[in-house]
Amino acid sequence: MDYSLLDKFNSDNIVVAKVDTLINWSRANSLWYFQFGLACCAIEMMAAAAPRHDLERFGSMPRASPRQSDVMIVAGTVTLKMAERVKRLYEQMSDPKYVISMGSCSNSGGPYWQHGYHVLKGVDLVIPVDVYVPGCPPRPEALLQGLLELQRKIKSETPLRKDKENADK
Amino acid sequence: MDSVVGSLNKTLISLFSEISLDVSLLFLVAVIIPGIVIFLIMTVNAIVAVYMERKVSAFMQDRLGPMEVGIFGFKGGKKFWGGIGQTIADAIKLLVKEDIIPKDANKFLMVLAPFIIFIGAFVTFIGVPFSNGLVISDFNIGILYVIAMSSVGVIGIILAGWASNNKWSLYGAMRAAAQIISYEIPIGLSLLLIVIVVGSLEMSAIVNWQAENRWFIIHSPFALLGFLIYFISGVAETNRVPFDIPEAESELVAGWMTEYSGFRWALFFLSEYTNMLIVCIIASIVFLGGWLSPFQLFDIPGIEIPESFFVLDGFYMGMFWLLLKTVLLIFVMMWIRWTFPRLRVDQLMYLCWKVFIPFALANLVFVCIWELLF
Amino acid sequence: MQINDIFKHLQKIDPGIVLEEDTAYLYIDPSKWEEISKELASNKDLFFDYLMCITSYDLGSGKLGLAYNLYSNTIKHSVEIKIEFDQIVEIPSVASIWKTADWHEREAYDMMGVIFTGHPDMKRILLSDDWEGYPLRKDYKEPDYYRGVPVPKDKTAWE
Amino acid sequence: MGIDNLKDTGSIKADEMVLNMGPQHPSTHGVLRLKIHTDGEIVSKIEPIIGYLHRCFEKHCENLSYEQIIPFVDRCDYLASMHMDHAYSMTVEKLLDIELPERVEYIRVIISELQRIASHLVAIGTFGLDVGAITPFTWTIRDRERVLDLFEALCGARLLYNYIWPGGVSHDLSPKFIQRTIEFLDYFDKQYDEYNELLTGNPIFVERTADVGVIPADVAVNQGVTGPSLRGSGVAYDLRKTEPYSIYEKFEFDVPVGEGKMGTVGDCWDRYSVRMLEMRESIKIIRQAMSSIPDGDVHSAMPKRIRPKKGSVYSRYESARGDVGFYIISDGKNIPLRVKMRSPAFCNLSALSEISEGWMISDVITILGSLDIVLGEIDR
Repeated sequence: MDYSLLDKFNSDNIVVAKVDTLINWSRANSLWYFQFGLACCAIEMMAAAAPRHDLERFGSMPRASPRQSDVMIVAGTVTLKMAERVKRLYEQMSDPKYVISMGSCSNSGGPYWQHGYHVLKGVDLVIPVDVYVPGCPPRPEALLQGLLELQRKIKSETPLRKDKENADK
Repeated sequence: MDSVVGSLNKTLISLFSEISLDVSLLFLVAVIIPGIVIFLIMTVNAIVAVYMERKVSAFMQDRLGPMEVGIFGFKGGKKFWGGIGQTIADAIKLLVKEDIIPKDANKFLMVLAPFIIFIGAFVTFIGVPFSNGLVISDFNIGILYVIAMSSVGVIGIILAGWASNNKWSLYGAMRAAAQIISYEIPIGLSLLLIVIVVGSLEMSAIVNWQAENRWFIIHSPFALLGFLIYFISGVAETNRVPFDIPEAESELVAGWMTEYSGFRWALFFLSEYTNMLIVCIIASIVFLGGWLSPFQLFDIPGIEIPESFFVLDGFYMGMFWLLLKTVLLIFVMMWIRWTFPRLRVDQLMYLCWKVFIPFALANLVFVCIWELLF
Repeated sequence: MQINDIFKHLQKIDPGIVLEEDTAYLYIDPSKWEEISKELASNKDLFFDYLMCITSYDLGSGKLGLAYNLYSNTIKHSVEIKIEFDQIVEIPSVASIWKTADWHEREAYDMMGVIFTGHPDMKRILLSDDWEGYPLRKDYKEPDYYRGVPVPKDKTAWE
Repeated sequence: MGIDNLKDTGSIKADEMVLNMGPQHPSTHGVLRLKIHTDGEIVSKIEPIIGYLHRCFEKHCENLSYEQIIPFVDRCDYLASMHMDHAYSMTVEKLLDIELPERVEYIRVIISELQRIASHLVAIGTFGLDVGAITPFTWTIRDRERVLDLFEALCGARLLYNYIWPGGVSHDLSPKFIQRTIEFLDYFDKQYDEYNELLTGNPIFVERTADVGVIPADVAVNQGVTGPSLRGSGVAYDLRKTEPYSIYEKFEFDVPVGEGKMGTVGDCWDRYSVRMLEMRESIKIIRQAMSSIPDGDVHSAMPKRIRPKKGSVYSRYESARGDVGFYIISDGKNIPLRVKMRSPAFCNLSALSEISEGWMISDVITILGSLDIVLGEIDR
C-alpha cells in the first residue's frame, strides 16, 4: 500500500494545518442548531435564542431540518418511546455533527432517575454526546457556555489530518 | 448602447490583433470572463444579503444578530457591523459539510435539481444591466428574456422536491410549482405596461425613456399600482414571507429543501438570494428609473438645478444609484418578511388569480387610455 | 342539587348505590354504570355535561377503582362517582356520552389495565403498543430492557 | 362517452396520503406526533399520538412524600409552573384542612397572575410562529424575561420554581418586589399595544385565523375543553369566577369570552384574543392585590410534616391552559396512594381530531397553536 499521501497529511504540513484552522473556524462559528425541543429545557433553549441571550451572536441559528443542522441540542427528557427517534434524527444529520446534552434529564435521567420506568437514563445511551450542560433546567447562560465549550472542542479538531495514533494502527 | 461582451470582444481583438489569435477563441474568452464575474456577483450578493438579512431580522426582533465572528480577528463594530465574517464562515462550513443523498432518493435528479435552479438564476443575469452599458448582453428582448429565464428555476424546485422522496419535499414542490407559475402572469402583465408605453423590450431603451420623460412609477397612478403588483408578485416569485409556502418552516419543515444538505443546499440558498437581487434590479430599472439619479426627478422646467447635480449621473454613479435602489427594495423585502405572517396556499392562489391578474389586466387598459389622453 | 338529592335520584335506578357519609362520593356497582351514566348525562335535573376527570387507582391486593368527577355547566353542581372492582371486571365505556372520556379511558387502560367495553379505540395511549404490564399497578416491576435499551436505575446491571 | 362520464365527479378521488408530523416538527410544540391522512392539502383524518414525553409523574407521586412531589408537579406544565404548584398545594391543603394566612393567599394570587401573563405570552408568540410570523415570538419572549426576572428575585429560579408549598410559600416577597412588579406592569401596558399592532389586526393574521378551526360551545364542553380555548367558544367558564378558590372573589375582573369579532365564535382568532384580553385582566388583578396586600408570616401555617388522614379529594384550579385537577387518595401515610392529574391540555388536544378535519395542513398547525398545548402536561 502506498501511504505516502497519508504520511504527507500526517506530518504537520503547514498548508494543511492552515486549511484545518480555516475549516475549524468556519465550523465552530456557524453552529446551526437543530430546532428540536423535548421538554422544559426547550423553553430555556427558546429563551437562549430570544432577544436577551441571543444565540445568534455566536452564529448559531435554528434549522428545522436535520440535514442542514450541525449541532443537536437534546433539550429535555428523552423517553424510551422517543429514544429511537432521537437516534434516527441524529443519523439523519450530515457530518460533521455535534450533540449538546442540555439538562440533567438528558445527561442522566435527572429527577426521573429513580422511578421513571419510561425515561431513558441519559441520552448518551443512544447517541454520542460532545458537551453536557448540567442544570434542571440549565439557565440560558449555561447553554451559551456549553456552546462555547463546543466551539473550543471543534477548534482543536484536525479534520484533514488523521490523528497520529489512529494513523499508526 | 454597448454591452460587456461586445466591448470586451472588441478590446480583445484590438489587443491581440498583432498576435493574430483565432477570433472565435477570443470570443470564448469574452464570454467566459463575464461568466466568472456573474458567479462572483452571485456569491458576493448571497454573502452580503444573508448577512444583511440576519442583521435586519435581529434588529427588528430586538436582538443583535451575529456579533462574534470576524475576519482576521476583526469583528466589526459594536452593533451593526458586528460579526462581519459570519456568512463567510457559514459558506465555508456548508462547502465542507457532508452532502447526503438519501437511499430512496432519485440520485441523478437530486444532484441535477440544484444546478438547474442555479443555472436559471445564473443565465438571467445575462440580460440584467448594472449601469449604463454595464450589461453582459443588451438584447432587444431584454425583459422578455429575464422573465422567461427567471422561471426556469421552478423546474429545479419540482425536481428537487420529487427526487428527495420525502412527503414534505413533495408538498413544497407542488406548492412552489403552483405558486411560481401563477405569479409569472401578474409579473408579466405589469411589466407589459412599460413595454406598451416605451414601445421596446430593451432595458436600455426603457431607462432612456425614463430619462427623457419621467420615472415610470410616477408616470400615472396605474403605473404605481403596476409597480406594487410587480413587487408583491416578485416577493411571491422568490418564495419569501408572506408567500413562502413552499418552504413554510412551521408547516413543511423546510419544504422542498428538506433533504438537501451541504453544498447543494448552499446552491439553493445562492439562487434564492440571486433571484431576490434580480427581482429588485428589474423593479428599479423598470419602475424606478434604473441608473438615473433621483435628482433627475427635480428636473422640472422652470426650476433651475445646479449643473453640478448632474455630475451625479453617469456610468459609475449610475451603478451606485441602481444598487442603492436595489438594496432599498431588498430591505423592504426583508422588512416584509420579518413582519408578516404567512398566507395559506388557497389564499395565495386567490390573491393571484382573483386580485392581481384582474387588476393587472385592467391596469393595462387604463395605462393605454392614459397614454392616449396625455 | 346537593349530593343527597342526587343520591336519592339515582337510588331509583340502582337501589344498591352507596353514599359515603361525610364525604361526597357515590359508590356504584360496575354493572349499573352504563344506565347511571346515561341518566346523569340526560336527566334535566342532573344534566352533567362535563366529565372533568376519570381517575383509576389501585388499592392493592387485586382491587382496582375508578373515580368519575362530573360537573354541570348549566346547573353548576358536581358529583363524584366511584366504582371499585376486581382486576378482571370490564367497565362499560362512557366515551359515547362524554367524548373527553375517550382519552381518559385509554389512559386508565394504559396505566392500570382497566378494560372498557364499547370503547371505540381501546389501545395504549402514553406508552408504546409493545409495552408490557400496567405501570401504575402496585405490583408492577420495571422491565430490564426495552427494545435493547436498559431501563432500570441500577446501573450495575448493564455496565 | 364524453361529458356524461365526468358528471359524477364524486367518484374521482385521489389516493390518501399519510403524513407523519412529528414527534420532531418545528410546530408541534414539543414531541407530539400527528398522523395526518390527507387528500391533497385537505386533511381527511387526523390522529394525535402522544406519550413521547411520558415521564411517569404519577408513578413518582406514589413513591415520594407530599413535599417531594412539588418539583415534579413543576415539571409537568413547565410554562406555568406556579399554577401547577398552586393547584397541587391547594389540593393537599384541602386534604389536610389548613387555613392559610391572608398574606400567603395574596402572594399566591399575584404570582399566579404574573405566571398567567408569562404563559400567555409564550402561547401568543408561538401561535404567531405557527402562522409564520417570527418577530412576535421574540418580542413576547423578551417581555416574558421580565416576568422571569421577578420570579428570579422571588425564589431564585427562572422556570421551575418550587415556590408554592402546602400551607404557604417558600419565601416571603423580596423587598423591592412590589415596586418592580408595578414597573413591569407599566412597561407591559405599552408593549401590549405593540402586540396588538403586530398581530391582532394584521389582515394576513386575521385571514389565517378567523373562521378556522371553529369549536362549537357544546362540542367544547363535551370534549372537556377548558381554559381560554373553551372561553374562545363563548362559554364563560372560568373557575376564578364560577367557583372562586383562594381569594379571587375579592377582586374585580371580567372573564373575556370569544365573540366572533373577526369570524365565527370559537375560531382560532377568538382563542387568541381571549388570551390577549386575559392578560389585561391579570394586570387588573395584580394591581388590586398589590394595593391591599396585608402583612403576615408566610410560613406560619406550614405543617411540619404532611400526613393526611385517609380519604380522597379532587380539587380544580384555573391554570393558563385550563382546568387543572388533582385527585389525591391518601391512605394515612406520608406518601400518597395515588395522585392523578387532570391535565387541561390533554383534554384540549383530544378535541383536535374532531375540529381539524376538512381543513388544510396549514390550518391544522394554526389550530394546534391556538389550543396552546404543553406536552409535559399532556404526557405527564
